[in-house]
This record gives sequence, C-alpha cells and structure tokens, in this order.
Amino acid sequence: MSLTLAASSAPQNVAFGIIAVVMCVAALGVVTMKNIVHAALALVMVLAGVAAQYILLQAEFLGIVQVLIYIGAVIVLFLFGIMLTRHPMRKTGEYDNDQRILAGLVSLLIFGLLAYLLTDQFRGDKLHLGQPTQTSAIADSIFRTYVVGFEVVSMLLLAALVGAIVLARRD
Amino acid sequence: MDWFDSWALSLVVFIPIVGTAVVLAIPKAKELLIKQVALLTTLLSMAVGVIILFRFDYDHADKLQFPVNKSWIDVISSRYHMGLDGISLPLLILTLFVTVLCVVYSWDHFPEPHNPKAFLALLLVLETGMLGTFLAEDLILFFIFFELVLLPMYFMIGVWGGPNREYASIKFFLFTLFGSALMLLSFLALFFKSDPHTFDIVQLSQLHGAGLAHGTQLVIFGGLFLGFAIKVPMFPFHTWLPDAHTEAPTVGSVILAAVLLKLGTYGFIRIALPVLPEAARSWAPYIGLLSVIGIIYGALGCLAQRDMKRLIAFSSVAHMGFVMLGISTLTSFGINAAIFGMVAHGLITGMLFFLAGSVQERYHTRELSRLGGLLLQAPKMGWILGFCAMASLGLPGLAGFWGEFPAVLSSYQPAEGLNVALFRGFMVTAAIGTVLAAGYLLWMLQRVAMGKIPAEWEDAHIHDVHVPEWIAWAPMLILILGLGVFPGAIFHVTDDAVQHVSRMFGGEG
Amino acid sequence: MPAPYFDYTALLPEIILTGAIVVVLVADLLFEEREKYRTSTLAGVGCLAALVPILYLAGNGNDRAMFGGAYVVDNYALVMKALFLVAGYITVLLSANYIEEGDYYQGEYYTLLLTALLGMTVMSSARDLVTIFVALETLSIPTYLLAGWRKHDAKSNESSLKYYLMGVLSSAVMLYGMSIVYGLAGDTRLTEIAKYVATGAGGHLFDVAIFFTLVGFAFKVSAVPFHFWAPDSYEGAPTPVTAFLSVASKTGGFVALLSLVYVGFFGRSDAWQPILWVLAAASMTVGNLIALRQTNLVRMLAYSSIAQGGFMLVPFAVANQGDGSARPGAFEATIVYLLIYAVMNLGAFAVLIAVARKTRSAEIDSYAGLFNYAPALAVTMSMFLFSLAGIPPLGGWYAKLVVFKAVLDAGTAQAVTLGVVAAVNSVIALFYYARVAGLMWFRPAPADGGGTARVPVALGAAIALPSVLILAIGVYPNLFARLGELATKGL
Amino acid sequence: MAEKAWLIPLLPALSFFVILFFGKKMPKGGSESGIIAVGTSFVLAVIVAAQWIKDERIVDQHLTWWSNGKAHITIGQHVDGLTAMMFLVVTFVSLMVHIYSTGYMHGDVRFTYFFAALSLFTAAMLFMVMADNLLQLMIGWELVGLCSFMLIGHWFEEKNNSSAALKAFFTTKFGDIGLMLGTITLFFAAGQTFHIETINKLALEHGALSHGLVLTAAVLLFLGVMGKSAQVPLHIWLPDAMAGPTPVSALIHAATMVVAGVYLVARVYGVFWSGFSIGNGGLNWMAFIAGLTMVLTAALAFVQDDIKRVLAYSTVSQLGYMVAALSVGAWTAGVFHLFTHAFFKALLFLGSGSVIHAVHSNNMSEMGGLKKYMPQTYWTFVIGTLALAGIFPLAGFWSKDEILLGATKNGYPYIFVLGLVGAFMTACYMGRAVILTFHGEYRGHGHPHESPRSMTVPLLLLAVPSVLIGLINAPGVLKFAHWVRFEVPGVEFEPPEHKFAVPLAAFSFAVAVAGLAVAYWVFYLKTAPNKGAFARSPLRTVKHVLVEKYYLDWLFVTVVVGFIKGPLARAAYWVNQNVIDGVVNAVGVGAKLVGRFTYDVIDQKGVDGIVNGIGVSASETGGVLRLVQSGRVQQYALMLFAAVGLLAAALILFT
Amino acid sequence: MPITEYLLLSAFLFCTGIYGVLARRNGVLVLMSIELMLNAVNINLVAFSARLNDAAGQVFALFVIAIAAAEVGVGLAIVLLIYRNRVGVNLDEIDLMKG
Repeated sequence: MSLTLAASSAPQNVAFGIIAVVMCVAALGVVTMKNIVHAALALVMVLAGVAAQYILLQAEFLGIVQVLIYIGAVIVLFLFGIMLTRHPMRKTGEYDNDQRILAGLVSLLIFGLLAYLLTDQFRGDKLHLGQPTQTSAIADSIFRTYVVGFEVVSMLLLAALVGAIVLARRD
Repeated sequence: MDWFDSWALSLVVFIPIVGTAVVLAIPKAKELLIKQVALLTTLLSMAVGVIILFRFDYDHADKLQFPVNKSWIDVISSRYHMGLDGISLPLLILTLFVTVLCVVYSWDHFPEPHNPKAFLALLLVLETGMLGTFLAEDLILFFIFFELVLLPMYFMIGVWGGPNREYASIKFFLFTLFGSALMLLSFLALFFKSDPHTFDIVQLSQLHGAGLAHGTQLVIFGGLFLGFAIKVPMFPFHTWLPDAHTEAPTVGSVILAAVLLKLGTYGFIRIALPVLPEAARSWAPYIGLLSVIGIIYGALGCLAQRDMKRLIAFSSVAHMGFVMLGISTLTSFGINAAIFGMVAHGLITGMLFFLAGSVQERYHTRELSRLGGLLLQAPKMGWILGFCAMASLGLPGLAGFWGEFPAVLSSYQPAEGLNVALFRGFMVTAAIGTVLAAGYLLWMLQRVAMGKIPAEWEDAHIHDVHVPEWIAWAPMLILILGLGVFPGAIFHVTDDAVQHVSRMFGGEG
Repeated sequence: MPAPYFDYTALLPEIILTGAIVVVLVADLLFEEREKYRTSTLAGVGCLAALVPILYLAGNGNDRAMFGGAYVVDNYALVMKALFLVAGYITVLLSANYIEEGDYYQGEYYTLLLTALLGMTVMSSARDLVTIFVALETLSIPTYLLAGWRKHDAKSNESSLKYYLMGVLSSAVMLYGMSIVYGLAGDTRLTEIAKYVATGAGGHLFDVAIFFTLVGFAFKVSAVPFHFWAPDSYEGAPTPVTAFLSVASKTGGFVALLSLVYVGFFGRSDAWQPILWVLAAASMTVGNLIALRQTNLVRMLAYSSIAQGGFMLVPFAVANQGDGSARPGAFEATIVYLLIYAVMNLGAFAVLIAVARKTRSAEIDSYAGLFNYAPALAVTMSMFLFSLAGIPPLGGWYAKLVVFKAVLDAGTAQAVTLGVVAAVNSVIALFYYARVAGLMWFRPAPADGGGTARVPVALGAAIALPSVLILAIGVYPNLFARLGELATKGL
Repeated sequence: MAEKAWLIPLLPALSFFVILFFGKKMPKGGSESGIIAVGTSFVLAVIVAAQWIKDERIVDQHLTWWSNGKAHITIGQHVDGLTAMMFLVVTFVSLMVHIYSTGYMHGDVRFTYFFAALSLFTAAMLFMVMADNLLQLMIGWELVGLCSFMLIGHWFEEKNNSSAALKAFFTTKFGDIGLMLGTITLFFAAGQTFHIETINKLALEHGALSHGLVLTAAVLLFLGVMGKSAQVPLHIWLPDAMAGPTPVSALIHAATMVVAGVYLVARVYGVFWSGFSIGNGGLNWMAFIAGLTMVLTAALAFVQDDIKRVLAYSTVSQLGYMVAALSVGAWTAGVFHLFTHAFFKALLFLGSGSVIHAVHSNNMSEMGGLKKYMPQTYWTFVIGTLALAGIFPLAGFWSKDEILLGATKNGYPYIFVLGLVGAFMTACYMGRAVILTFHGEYRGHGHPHESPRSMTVPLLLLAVPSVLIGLINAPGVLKFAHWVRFEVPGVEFEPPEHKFAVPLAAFSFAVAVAGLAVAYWVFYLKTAPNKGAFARSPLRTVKHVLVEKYYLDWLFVTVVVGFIKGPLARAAYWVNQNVIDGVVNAVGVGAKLVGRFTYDVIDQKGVDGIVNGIGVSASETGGVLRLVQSGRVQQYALMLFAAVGLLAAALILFT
Repeated sequence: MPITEYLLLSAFLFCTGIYGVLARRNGVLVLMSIELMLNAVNINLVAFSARLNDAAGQVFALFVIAIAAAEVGVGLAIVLLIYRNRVGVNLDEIDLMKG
C-alpha cells in the first residue's frame, strides 16, 4: 500500500490533507468536548491519524507501533482512568477551567511563532520519499548508537511499573 | 630561630583556632576548665606576639617580615601569603592584647544566657579572623579572614546581646556582607586587570594600577571603598554601628570597637591606597568629605543619646572620621595618624565600653537620665571613666590626641594634586569636631559620674572595680597613658612603612 | 555491520547500579516485613559499589567514547557520576529511618531511587539528544513517584502531581525543540550538532529550538520562570526525596545543560547566552525575594535552591569568551558550585530531618531555641545555612567566588551587571538564612525545655559527613577546585 | 642648672603619681608630697633665674619625640628670661597655694585628690612654660585646662559646679580650635617645625612669610588666647569657674593658668607683631578686644555680690590690660603686669578665701565688719587691693603705668583712655569690695574668726612681693626690662621701650586714688548705717569738701558712679548674662537640639530609614511575588508556556 | 510534498495540546492533551527522518512513544491517587500549597 502511495505525490498530498483535517478537528475535539468519553474517542482519531501519517512518511514500523501502543494500550489506560475517576454526582460540561482565554492566547502565540519560523526556514523544502525505512535500519541504529538508552528505558519501564503500582494500589 | 620566623605568623593566627577545637571538646559543665583553656590560648598567642615584637626588625619596618608564602588554592592562583610590617604590627599586638583582656574581663560575668563554652569558642574564632586580616598579603586570604569575623560577631550580638539584639545582629551582618560582596568583585577585577594576574597584595602594590584605565580604576576603587567604608563605618554607612554596639554584650562591643572597625581602615591603607593610587587620589576628596561629615554627624548624634552605650557607639563614628580624614590626605602624617588613631581608638573606646558594661551590670540600666553620682558610689570607676572620656576627647598626653591632632595637621597640606582649600575646610571642620567631642563626652561624664546619687540608687550596694576588671583594665589604662607620653612607640614602628605608602602620592618621606 | 563496541569497564557503574536495582527489588520480595529496612543497606552498598569503578576509571585517566560519540566516559562524566552516587548514598542514609518508621513501601522506594540514580549516571555520559532524553526521563519519572510516596498525605499527592505535570510539559517542550534541532542538524549526537552550529545555518528557528531544548532542563534546575513546581513539590514530598530533588535531580539538569551548551550548542552563544542571563538573574532575584517571606523551612530551602540555581547559571551567561572559545573557569565554576552546593544542601536537609524527628514540624518557628537543647544540630544547621549564604570559612564562599570570578573575567557590561545582581542577591539571601540561624541561637528553648533530640546513626553520618566536608572545602578549597579542574580538562 | 630645667615640671608630675597611688596612705593625705615637690621646684626655679641673671644664656634643647619621615616632632626646653620668670611665678604661687590649701581644704572629702590635681596642674603649667615648640606648649595648655576642669568641678555633687567646669572646659576648648589651627598653620609655614624660635625668626624676617599667612596664624592663635585668657566675649567661663575651691581660683583662675594666653602672645610675639602690624599703631584686632575686656568686665565687677566674682571680673579686666599691653607693643609692660598681677591677685583670692572660710559664704551681703575679727586677712587684703588699684609704690602701680605709657607712646590713644577708665573703675570696685567685706557691721551668721596659720602665712608671704616687686622695674632700677626681654637670636628686633614719665604716672596715680575715694564715698559714707562713726573719721575733711561742693558730689555720685554702677553696669551685666552667656548656653542647647534633630530625623528616619526601607521593600516585593505562586498547577503551566512564548519571541526580535 | 505541511500540522497539534493542558481542569483530559503534544513531536521527528533519510528520527520517536506510555501510566497512577484521597480530579481545586 505504501508503495502505491509513494509513487506519485498527488494522491499522497490529498491523503495527507484529508487526514490532517480530520486530525486537527479531532484534536480540537479532544481539548473542547464536553463529554470526556467523546474526548477520548477524538483522541483515538488523532492517534490513528498520526499512525496514518507515519505510513504516508514511509515509516511503517512506527505506524504499527503507534497503533499497537497508543490505540491498543494507552487509550485503554485512559478509558480505565476515566471510569475510575468519574464522579457519580458530577455532570458533564465542567471540564474546563477559568483560564481558557489566556490559554488560547498563549497557544496561539506559540503557534504563530512556530508557524512563522517553520515556514520561514523550510519554505520550498520538499520531501523526497524513497524506499520505506527498513525495520532493520531502525534496529541497527538502536543498537549502534542508542543502545544505552534502550537498556535504560527498560529499567525505566520497570521502575515506572513498580512505582505506579505502589501509588495506584489501594491499601 | 629561623624556624620561628617562618612559623610565627601561622602560629599566632591559628593558635586560637586550636583553642576553639579544644574548648569545643570539653563538656559544657566544666566551665572553669573551659575558661582556663581559653585564657591559656589567648596568652599563648599573645606570647608568640611578644616574641614577634622582640624579633621584629624595626629598622626595616617597611619590609614584610616573618613572611610565609605557601600554595593554597592554586586553581585560582591564590596563595597562603602572610607578612608583617610596621603597619600591621601595632594592630596585631592590639588585637592579641585586647582579646586576652576580654577573656579576663568575662571571667566572672558572662552575660545571659551564660554558656561560656560557646562564648569563648566564638571569641577565639573571632581572634583568628582579626589577626589573619592584619597579616594577609593575598586578597582572597584577606577576604576570608575579613569575613571570618562576621559569624562569631553575629552570634555574639545575637545570643548574648540586649533586647533588640536580633535586629542589631542581622543589620550588622547584612551591612558588612553587602560591602564585602562588592569588595570581592573589586578584588576579582584587580586580579583580571593586573598583568600578570595575581591576588598578591605585594605584587599589586608594586604595579599600583599600571595599565588600568582611569575609569576602571575608579570603579574598582569604588567597590573597595564600599567594602571598607561600611566596616569603618563611614557616614552614611554607619547605621549598623550604633545598633550593633548598643546591643552587643560588653566584650562584643569592646572587640567591635577595638579591632573590628579597624579592619576597614586597615584595608584602605593596606590595599586600596597602594594598589590603586591614582583612583585613591580621585576619591580622596570624597572620602575626606564623608569623614568630616562623620566627625560632625557622629558628635551631633552623641549629643542626642539617652543611652550611655549608644553614645559611646556613636562617638566611634566621629573618631573613625578622624582616622579616615588622615587617610584621605594621602600623606604620611595622615596615615601615621590614622594608624595611631586606630590603636588609640581601640584602647580608649574599648575601655569606655568596658565601663559602660560594668555600669550596666551594677545599675541594670544605661539610661543617662537615671544614672549619676558614680564618683560617689564607685569613685575608682568614676575616675577611670573620667580618664577615658578625657582620652577620648583627644586630651594631649593621652593616646587619643596622637590620632586626632596629626590627622587634622595633615589636612592642612594634603598630598600633591588634592585641592588644598577643600582640605583646609575639612581641617577647620574637624577641629570644630574636637570641641563637639569635648561637649558630648563631658556631658556624659557629668551625667554619669558627677552629681548626687539619684534616689533610686541611694541604698543600692554598688561595688567598686572588681579584681578581674582591674586586671583587664589596668593594662589598657597604662597603655592609653603610655602611648600618650611616648607616641614614638607606635610612630616609630609605622613610619617607615607609611612613608613607603605615601611615596606613591608624592610624599617626600 | 560490525557489532557496536562495548567498553564494559566504562559501563561498569551503570551495570552495577542496574544490578543493585534488581537485587533490591528481589530482596524486597524475599524479606519479611520487619526485615525490609535492610533494602536500604543494599541500596547504600549499591551506590558505594558503583563508586569503585569510577575511582578506577578516574585513576586510569583515558577518555572512553562509545557508540559513535553518543556515550562518553571522561573525567567530567566521572566527577559528576561520583557526585551523583555520593549524593545518592547520603540520600539513602537520610531515608533509612524516615522510610522505615513511616508507613512506606521500602524496597520499591530504593528501587526507584536507584533507577533515578541510574538515569543520572547515564546523563553524565550522554552526548546525544536521545540518550539525554532517556536519561532525563529515567531520572525524572521515579522521582515523580517518590514525591507522592506519602500516599495518604494530600500534600504529598499534590506535590507529586505538580511535579509530574510540570515535568511532562517541559519535557514536551524540550522534545519539540530537540525534534527541530535534529531536523536542522541532521543528527542527534552533540558533536555532530556542534558541526552544524559552526556553519551558522538554521536561522531563528534554530535559536528557538535551542531555547526549547534548554527549557526542559531549566525546569529541572528550577530556573525562574520554570520553577513554579519546586516550592510546592519540595514542601509536599517526603523530606529525603526533597533533598534528593534539590540536589541530585537539580544536578542532573545542570549536567545536561553543561553537555548541551558546551558540547552541542556552544557556537550559538548569541541564542543561549541571553536566555541564560535572564534565567540566572531572574532565578537569583525571585528566588531570594520570595524566600524572605517563607514560614516553612523546606519551602524556604526550595526558594533558596532556586536562587542557588541562578548562581550556577551565571557562568553560562558569560561562557563564551567572545571568540567562540569557552571561557576557562566558567564551566569549572558551575561544576565546583554544583559539588559544593550538593554538600551543603544535603547537610541542611539532613539536619532538617533530624530536627523534624523531634519537633514533627518544618515550620521555621519550631526551630526557636534549638541551640539550647540540641546544640550540635543547631551548629551544623547554622554551618550549612551560612555556607549556602557564602560566608567564609564555610565551603559556600568558594562556590560564590568562582562564579564571581567567571563574571569578572568576562568583564563586559552585561557580565558585570549580572555580577552585581549576584552580589546584591547574596546579601538578600543572607537575611533569610541568618534569620533561621538567629531563631535557633537567639531564642530561649521552648517551654518544655525541648528535651534532647536523638539522632540515629545513619542520619548522624549524613550530617557529619557534609559538615566535615563543608569546613574542609572552606578552608582548603583546592580539594574541590581540583575536581572542577579535572572535569574541565575532560571536556 | 638651666640645662636641667626640665626637672622643674618633672617633680610635680612625679608628685602627682605619688599622691594618686599613695596619697591616701600618707599621714597628711598627700599634701606633703605636693609641697615638697613644688617647694623643690621653686628652689630650682630660683636657681635657674639666678643663673639666667648671671649668664643671660638662652638654653634651647630638644629631643626627637617622634618623627614622620623627615619631620621631627620634638620635646624640649627653652629657658630664657621669660621662662625663668614664669617658673618663679608659677612655683611660688603654687607653693603658697599648696600651703594655704592644707588649711583651707582641711577635712574635705577629696583632700588627697585635690592635692594630686594641684600637683598635676603645676607640672602641666611648668611643662607649657618650658616648651621650646608650639606643640608642646599646646599640650601643656590643654593639660592645664584639664586640671582647671577637675578643680572647678571639685565639688561635683552640685550640678552648678559641674556645669561650670564643663562650661570652662568647653569654652576654652573652643578657643583651642584657634590654637590648634594656628599651630598647624605655623608648622607648615615654618617648613614643618613647631620650634618657636624658628617661627619667631621667620615671622620677623621681612618677606620670609607672606603677611596673610602670618596674620591668619596670629588671628587663630589669638582665638586660643581669648579662650584661655578670658577675653571678651569668651570670658564668660571665668566667673563661673569660681565654683571651684578658692585656692584653685587663686592659683589657676587668677595667677597662672589664665595668663597662659598672655604668655603665648609674649612667647610667639614675632607672629603677633608681624601679623597684627603692631608697630604701625592704630587699631588692631587684639587691642580692640583687649580694650573692650578691660573696661566692660571692670564694670561688671561693680554689681557682684559674690566676693570671688568681683575678683574674677577683676582678673578678666587685668588680663585685658596684659593683652592690651602686648597689643600695643609694650611687651615688657605686659609681661611685667603678668608678673606683678600674679602676686597680688593670688593674695586677694587667698584673702577672700580666708574670709569665706570664716563666714562660710561667698556673698559680701553676708559679710561686713570683718576687720576686727581677722586683722591679718584684712591688712593683707588691703595691700592687695592697693596694689591692684595701682597705688604708688605698690606692684600694680609700676606695671599699669608702663602699659599706659606704652599705649600713648606707640600710638594707641584709645587704649590709654580705656586704660585710665579701667584703672578708675578697678580702684573703685576694689574699694567697694573691701568696704563691704571688712567694714561696717557684720551681717552674716556664726562667729567669724581669723584663719589658721597655714592660711595666713601664705597671705603674708604674698603680701611682701605685692608691695615690693614692682620696684625692680622702677626708674633707675629697670632690672626687669633687662632680665625679661623678647629676643630672637639672629634677628634684629626689640619691642620699643620708653622712659618712665612722671606726669603720666602721677595722673594715673590720681585716677586710682580718685577711684578709691569715690568708692569710699559711695559705699561707705552713703551706705554706712553709722553716720557718727563717719563723722569722727579722719576723712572728715574730704567729706566736708565733697558735701560742700555738692555739684561735685552730684557729678560723681549721680552721673559717674551712678551711671557706671547703675545702668551701665547693669546693662553690661544683663548683656553678659543674657546675650554673651546666653549665646554660650544657647550654643550648648542648640548643639543638643541639632544633635537631636540629626539623630531623630536625619539618622533614624533618613539614613537608617532608607536602609530599613530597602529591607522592607525587598520583603514586600517577595510578598507580591508570592501571589504568583498561587498553588494552582495549571496557572504554573500557563506561566511556563507564556514564558516560553515570550522568551522565544524576544529571542527572535532581539537577536 | 513540502515538509512544511507536516511541520505545521505538528505545530498545530502541539499548540492544541498546550491549550488543552491549560484549559482543561480534569486530570485525565490534561493527560490526553499531553499525548497530543508528544504525538506532535513524533510527527516532527518522523517527518525530519524522512527528509534526512535517516533512521535516527524514527528511533527517537520510538523512544518517545515508549516513554510516553510510561508517563501516561505514571500520570494516571498519580491522578488515581489524588482521586482517592480527595474524591475529585479537578486540578484547579488542588492548591493546598502555595505562596
């Protein structure tokens, strides 16, 4: 599938555009929806969109990992989180605090800055997508340059697991 | 005795620290032992000082003697460099001497909350700091010793002080730290602006600011000035002094007056003037101006006091004004006078604080309006008070005069390049200051010592001078008189070294 | 493709730590409930054991670079690792009684502590963005959890939450910055990034990317305005954790800053120098001013550590000599400051814990009259406080001195201004440090006479060791100055 | 012996320490030590004087006291006629006072201390007299001031006494500013030396020093003289100084210390001569002040009830004569008056002390008729009075006459006129004092009696020179002018000397007699309750003349005396008490007020206020900043992102 | 295919995440917003990886994904803890410590 998409840029552009719009709308949904479960579902859409973009960018391995970890694990975690912390008495629509305007201003400021800088720097810079990245290349890279990080992450995950259990368990 | 010559200064400075360690190791309950150890320590240090006094080569008082120059913090090229010349020697001996007397004085009466162990330990640390400052020949070393006195003094005022002690102690601490922080910046600037980079005071004095732009010199001198002027203290940085003095326990006040204030003036003579003579010349009129303002201002402040100790404290502002006036003339007369003035002020004001402490101990008040008739109830103490007041107001024949008169004298003809008319104006003002000094000191004497015994104290049993007081005071009184009659004892020691300094300012010496 | 070169000797400290983590975790499962305190001993031994290869490596003296320069074991890394391990060891000492006596999970606690230490040791050697990121998260995530270790205390929860949220947000910003840096420079290794920097390309985007990258660590070192979490988290977290946060975790941030700035971004000093200037000045001033008004000692120390962080940032602001070369002494100044700061701050927290065992309070007022019933604690606490204030002859003065020295060496108007700001701040700081010391010394003992404070052996050691060190440094600073010099030579 | 003249001050100095440390254990409370020391000094002084008369060799030696580079500060002795004379005067009067005091101060609580102070004073005074340089002179000068302070405040239990002591010290100290600055000026003018001979020489050598410089120095030094020698308007301390024991008044505040100023002028005469251009005649500052002093303070003596105050004002007036003499160039006359005055004024004071001792009061209103109770005191007092009034051939006549002579001859007619007026008034108020004290009815309480021998013997011993000493400068003898003269080796300069003029002498004698007569008239005849006694008095003829020539009576009594005694003296006294003294007191009060203002407002509120204000504002800023730390994590996050955004924007904009 | 489009998408997601973090009061929602930010970073990394034709960017993204998962786990544990002690997860009600 990726091969066909990569062959010409026009369909890729179209696909990017559609997915991007969906992602943006969904992202806005995540941060504005009045229903927390809807928000979580919107997040699923964003994450799925991200996975799709990875694939568009020829990073298939990453796209798969994204689907597995995010949609498979993280979202489930979130849903558990929502269930466990939902207050029986609270209604929907109380999920926003009172600094929305300032928050909007600040995020707009940063977006403006980034948009300006990015377009300024990369104007006219085209992506020349060739072969999709081989998973073995990623593996090579991990074990040649980032092996310490890789090993440490495992310890980190262990520690996070242990710690999260300690904190989350009822006693 | 070569061994002695190379170890003398280290010994004299660090014996008190060893004493501190020993004192700390003794259980709190064994008070007598603690006191004995402390006294022994100070005496030992004093003994080394006395040997130094004998072995000092008075014909070459401008040369650094007993030098010790070892590596210390080579990473920043700071060295453990100490030496002794004619300028340091009197102050060194003064410090050793006063500390011994302070230990003796406090023998039987430690102020509340008692605790001799802590008190004496702090006193000994303080001694090391003071001695080290007078001997250091390296800016960083100087800085360390200069700062080392802060902590013990802070605690001394804060723990054993009067009712307003917390305010006074923190004020003292903050003020001095503020000055010394900027002073440190100046030290570092000197280091980087000197070629080759060095913290060595001797080398810097030989360079005397060569290669520094005038503007840079002025700024660097400004930092040094703040550091030292606050310690002196000069108007308008003096406000910590009355509070600190008033609240400090007697021994603290004595040390503060006798030695601590001299660290600042000594800094001017040892560092600021020789290292940056050009800037000193530009700054001198302002220093002179602040000095004479201090003289008059201090005197006026004294006249307003209701508290005996605070009055004496304020008088320090005026007296140190004379010292600084002498220094600001940049002449050998002025600097000689300044050094003499430091020693004299140390002895005299120290004595006055001792007296104020003893008066308070007996009457439990220092309110001038409640005191009176000391001469009737404790005549010896009354006469000593009179003697000290006279010495303090600069009566010839007593030590105070030789600090004051030559300082006034020197401002008649300041160093080349300084505005003569301006300094003559300072001279006249300072001379008027001597009259004001007479005014407030005699007024205090009248209030405290003369008159009838107030009804309040008629039945009180007021003990005249105690034995420890005699032991502590007699040497000081003898010195006040002795130095008044034989001023050469100090001038002879300082003159060569002072000429060395004043030559930088065109003094013919 | 050849297998990557592993220098196991160089990696030995990390390997030992990993082993210790596993051992502690397993031992915790095996030990009876009342034996669990032994996990602290194991953790302590782990820290010390990891020190052994460091000493060996330092004696050996060769720089060892691995993985294409992504992981380097040089003197600088060794000095910092040693610092982390010693700080970790002292934290273990501080924690032993605290964790045992409270209703806490012990084995897990030490597991997390050691994991964070692992992250720090990795950070010392990390010379590429990914490893730095991983190390940062490894040292952060366990501490997020540790901050909330007092599970039933709402303040502890809150502490954990704030720390976590702010941490994650700033690492998000940092990651964004890193992604741009990667995109522009085309590599994650700092040495390669330095090459890109030398070309002068990248425009403002690169400047901003550098800034974003630094934000993650500015958070870690709690530089104003990224400091907000610190006081709240410090106050709420268990005190040994606070000590660890304010020393080890902060140092971790600085290590990363040092690597990034000096190895990676150095040539781009017109981007990071002004930013760090502002952060330094703001941290010192804001930290000190707010500290003046604190009533809780932990909180006061939090603000004080913000201000101290500002001092450590000062040399960064003058790091470039102007000709693109690093100012001798600036790098060293930060290292020396870090070393001395670690000693005195840990000492202060050690005493704080010891006092709190007695008074059950960290309120400043509860220190009144301490000198009268626990003179040794009062004296050591005063030593640490005044050392933090930079009063000779306590070690802190030397830390301040090297910072001032770096500033004066630069001698530019901006540098001297910062120097004066720092000087004034050191005076302001004295006020609140001295106030606490004053309370301990100047006030009478509380009405009940105070009784006596019993200090357990481990805690006693955690107080005594820094006390001795702080005096030794103060009198003979060469001791630590040499370490700083050594670290600089490595770079 | 002259080389060993330093022994003369040294002995009393040693005595001071002996008395201080052992006085209380001595059988006579230390007085014997003082008497022996001063006695020996007196003998030595006599030897020195004799040697001087024989050899006329100036001894000028010094040791280096301390040095500053090439400038040597020395201590030394300069023995010439003036020194020798002063040695004699000081040791003799001091000896008399010592002896007298053993009686007068008998039983005093601080008897020993009193003698210690006397010894110290004597030593200091002699040290000052001996000085070969201005610095040493200044030191002695200040030390005598200290002793004066101690002795005025001897009975310090009373606030008035201690205040008087303070006032004396303070006022003279004010004058000392001038002395100090003048000394400094001369030190540098003379090329960094205090040596008096050198200074005199330079001052007199034409063109060696600029006139402005010498004038400045002279004016400054004269300020010191005004303080010490109580010239108007700095005289106000001296009458108050009478609060001290009477022997002290005799020694310090009449015979010796107060003439230190005169001595200074005489000693450094070169500077004054050139500075004030004395040789040119006319008006100079010094003469002006001295002239005022002579007359004004004499008038004040009229309205005093306190016998010591009468003598005090008289002393001020006589000091005016001495300064006037020097200011008109009559150097010998001035110094000679100093010399004679010392004897008879000491005599008068000791006499008054004797009276006071007898009646336990200073007030003449509580005396009267004492002639019959204490004849020795009476007669010696009368001798003193006559000497002071300038009655031929007593001591005062000769010296006063020379002053008037100098004034006329050297071109200072106003000094001559004022001198005559003063002489008249002097005779008059002294007559009043004698009459009120010794004549008429006893108005006091208790039973007065003659004083013990220890007191009367000194009176007698002082009476002898009071009568005779003037003769040494009588025409034909003129030894004094020869022995005591102003000379500077190497400089051709001598103050002018004039021949005794009989008409002038006769005139001044007449004025003095007139003064006494008027006093007799006004204070005895007019006020004596017993007219009968008067009727039988030998002066009936005089009375007759005056009564018959009523217009004369009217003229004298109503116009002259009435004016002097009434409005003028009262006005002067009012001015004195309220204006001059008021100024001094106001200076004291004012200084206090300024001090209080400086302290309360400038220092505590201003300087200290700024300091504390900085502290408070720092703390307040901290308080405001704390508000930002709201505790809400999302606000923290907002800050974080805002900072990120703004700093990034700044980075873009400013780099 | 201009890279700017990916970068702008990423920037948009990032800033939306920022908004969410700042404006949402529910702890879980805040955590979700953080995920938006992290994913934005990953898009950047992958896009650059494609541009540079370098696997490192993807490796970086992998690490981010792994660690983000750990962070979410930890974050949810903390939120849960708070919920237990306070019966609520509204962040603006959590202000025991301030000043």
